[in-house]
Amino acid sequence: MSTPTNIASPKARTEALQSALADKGLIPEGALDAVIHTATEDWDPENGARVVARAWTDPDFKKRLLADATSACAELGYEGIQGEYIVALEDEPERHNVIVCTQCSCTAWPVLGLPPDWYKSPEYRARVAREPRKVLKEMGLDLARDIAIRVWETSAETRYMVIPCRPEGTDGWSEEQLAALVTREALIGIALANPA
Amino acid sequence: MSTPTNIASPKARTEALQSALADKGLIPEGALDAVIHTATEDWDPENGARVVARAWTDPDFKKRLLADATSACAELGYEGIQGEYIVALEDEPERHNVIVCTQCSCTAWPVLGLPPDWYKSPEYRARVAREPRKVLKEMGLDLARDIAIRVWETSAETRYMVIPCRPEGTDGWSEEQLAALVTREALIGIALANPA
Amino acid sequence: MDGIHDLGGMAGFGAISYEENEPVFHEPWQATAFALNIVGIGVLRNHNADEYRHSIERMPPVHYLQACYYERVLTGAATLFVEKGVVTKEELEERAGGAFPLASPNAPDPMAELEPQPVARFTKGDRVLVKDIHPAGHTRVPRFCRGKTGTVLHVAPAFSFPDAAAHGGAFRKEHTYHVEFASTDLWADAGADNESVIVDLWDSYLEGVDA
Amino acid sequence: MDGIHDLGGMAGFGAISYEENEPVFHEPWQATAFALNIVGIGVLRNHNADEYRHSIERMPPVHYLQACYYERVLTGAATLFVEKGVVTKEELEERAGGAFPLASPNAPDPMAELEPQPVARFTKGDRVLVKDIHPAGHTRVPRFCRGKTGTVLHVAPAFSFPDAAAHGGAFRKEHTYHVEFASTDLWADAGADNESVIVDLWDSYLEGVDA
Repeated sequence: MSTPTNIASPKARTEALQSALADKGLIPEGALDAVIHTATEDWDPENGARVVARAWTDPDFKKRLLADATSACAELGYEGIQGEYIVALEDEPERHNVIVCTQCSCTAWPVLGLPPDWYKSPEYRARVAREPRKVLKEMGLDLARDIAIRVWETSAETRYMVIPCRPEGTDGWSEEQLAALVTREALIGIALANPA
Repeated sequence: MSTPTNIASPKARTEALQSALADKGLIPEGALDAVIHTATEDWDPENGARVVARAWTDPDFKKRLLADATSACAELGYEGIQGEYIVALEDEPERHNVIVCTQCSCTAWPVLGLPPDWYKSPEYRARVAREPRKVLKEMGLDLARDIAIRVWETSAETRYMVIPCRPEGTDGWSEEQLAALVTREALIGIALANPA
Repeated sequence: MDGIHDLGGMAGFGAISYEENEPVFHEPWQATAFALNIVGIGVLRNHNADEYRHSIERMPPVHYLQACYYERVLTGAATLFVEKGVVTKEELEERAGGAFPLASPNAPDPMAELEPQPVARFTKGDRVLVKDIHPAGHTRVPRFCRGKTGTVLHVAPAFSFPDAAAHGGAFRKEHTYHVEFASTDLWADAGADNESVIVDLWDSYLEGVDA
Repeated sequence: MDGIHDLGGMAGFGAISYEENEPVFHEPWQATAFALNIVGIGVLRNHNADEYRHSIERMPPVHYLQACYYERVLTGAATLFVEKGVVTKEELEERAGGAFPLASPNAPDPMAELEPQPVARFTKGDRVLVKDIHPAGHTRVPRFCRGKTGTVLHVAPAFSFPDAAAHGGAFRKEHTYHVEFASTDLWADAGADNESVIVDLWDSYLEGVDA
C-alpha cells in the first residue's frame, strides 16, 4: 500500500522515455509526428458518420457494409490499424447496440477515432456490460424496457461500429446533411443519431 | 477518476466524527477508552499462545479445544466479541493450516488480538487463497510440496485459530515456556511454532 | 456486490509488507476510529456488523485499495452515521476542515432471492454446489467459489443471515458450513496441487449435489 | 490473469464523467506517449500488441485505476522497453527526475493448456460453453463469461491467439466467434431482462454443448 512519493509527472516520464529512445537513435525521423498526425487528423468519427450516411442512402452499400464492413469502409478510404476487421451493427427500432472494451479500450480507430476518456474509464468499462440500460439512461439515452440491448465486448480482433436508425424526417437529405446527425456517441451506441 | 484534492487527513476526519457524536451527547463517558483498553490490553496473541501451550500439555484440554474451542478458550478467560464461535485447526506434519479473511479482515480477537496490517492488506487477502505455498515461502515458511495446505476463509461467523505442531525437544517444558514459542504469526498459520 | 473488497484470488498484487513487532495501533486516531465503530455498533446500535461490512465494500475502489484498514473502518462508520441521519456530511467536513469521502449509496435492490433455510440441510461429507448468485448488495459468498462444488467438513451453528441483516431484511438464522474446495477446482491453471480453500457458507447459498 | 483490468460487471464504480467535444489528446505528452507505443510496436518491433495489453494488465491495481488511459499506455510501453533491455529503469528515472513506476513482472507459467484449434469448430447458432480457465498470464476471456453458455452469432476470421503471442508462445491462429450471453445468465440478480452481452472469443476458449 506504500507508494513512492516522488513519482515524476506523466509528462516528465514521457519525455524520459522519448529522450532515452531518441538518444539511442531508435526513433526514425518524423515517426512520432506521423503517428500523431494520423491519430488527430485521419482517425475521426466523421469517417464513421459518412459510412452511416452512405448506408442510409445507398442500399447496395448498406448490404456490402453489413456483409463486410472492412471492405465497405475501405471503399471510403477508412482502413488501417485497428480497422483490420470491422463489423457494423445495425440498430433496429426494437434492438439497440452499444460497444465496450471491458479489458482495455479497443476501438475501430479509422472509423470512430481514438476513443474518448469516458469510453476508456473504469466506470464505463465495469458498468455498461452489466447494467447498460441504467448507464445509457445516465448518459442521456432512456431506452424502454421492451427495446433489447446488445452490448458488444471488444475482446478479440473484431472492431465494431454501430449503424444507428435513420431519424424520421430526413427523406431526401444529402449524405453530408445526414452525416452531420451522427456523432461519435451514436457510433459507439450511447446516443441515437440526432433528430432531424 | 477525479479525486478531491482537499481531503482531510484520517486523523482530522476521525476527530470530526468523534466530536460530532460527542457534541450530540452520543458517546457515553469512557466508552471509547474502554474499547481501546480492551483492544490493546485484553486481546492479545499471547492468549492464543497459552491456549496452544495448554493443548500441547493437557490431552483432555486439547480434546475439549478441538471439540469446542469457544468453551475451551473461555475456560482460560478468552471470550467476547469476535470470539463467539471459535474453531481450532490442528496442524499435522503432513497438513498445514492458514487463515485469511479475503472479503474484510475478520479474526478471533480474544485469542489472536486485532490482526496485523499484513493480514488486512489487499496483497495477503488476494494472494494467500490462491497461492498459499508461494505466499508462505515469501513470508519465510517454505513448505514442501507434499505437505497439504488448507486455507481457511473467514467468510462467516466462525473465527479460527491454528494449533501449530509442538516443536521437537520441548518435552517437560512448562506451559509458560511453551507459550513463548507461539507467535501471532503461528496462530494465523504463516509461521510454525518457534523451534525449541 | 461484486466489488473490490472481494479480493480472494485476484492477481496483480505484489509482495506482502511485513512489520516486526507491529503495534496494535500505529497512530492514536486509528484506535479512536476503531472504538467509534465498536461503540456505534454495540452501544449506540446505529448499525450492525453486516451493515458495517457492507459500508466498507461500498467505498470507491481506489479509495478502498489506498486506505489503511482503520481508514476503511472510519469511512464505513462515518457513512452509516450519515446515512442514519445522526450527522451530516457537511457537518463532518466542516469539522474536519476538508473533504470527508464516504462510501457510495446502497443498491436499490440488494438481495438475491434465496429461500430461507432454518434447518440444516447438509451434513459432514456432503457434496454441495455454491449457487452462482450476484446480488447487488452485501453477501458473504466470495466470487471465487460461486458455481463450484465442494465438500462439507463441518456444520457450524446457525447465525444471522448477512445478506438480509445488511439491508434491513427480515431476521433469519441459518447454519453455516465449512466447505472445502480443491484449489485446482477454483483456479484451473493455478498449479495449486495439494492445496485447498475452506469457505464458511450459509445454508441458502448452497444446493445439494447428487453423489 | 484475473487482474484489475478485467472490469466487466464489477460493482462499486460510480457515474461516468462525460466531457463535451473532448479533444483527441488533452495534453501533448499524451500524444507522444501514444506515438511512442505505436512506434514501439509497428516500427521498432520491440513488442507486439498482446504483450502491450498484458504489460498494462500487470500494473499494480491502484496505479491502474488512478492512471488516465495514456499514463497506462506510457507505463506499459516503458515496462516493455525495460524488459526487452532497450533502456533501464534507472536511466528512465534519472531522465524523469523522479520515480517511474512500471508494471509488475510476468508470471512464470502464464498460459493455460488449451489445445490449438486451427480449423473453426463452431458455426452460427451453435451453443458453446466457455472454459473456466484462470491463466496467470494474458488472456482475452473476461471472467464474467467463464463457465457460461452462449450462442454463436457470427464466425470471424482466424487471428493470432493472444495468450500465446503475449508470452512468446508458438504462433497460432484461430477463428473467433461472437458469442451472445443473456445478461441474466451472466449475472443472476442483475435484473437485466432483455439485455445481452456479445463476447468475441477464440476457438480454444470454447467447448461445444449438446443441444
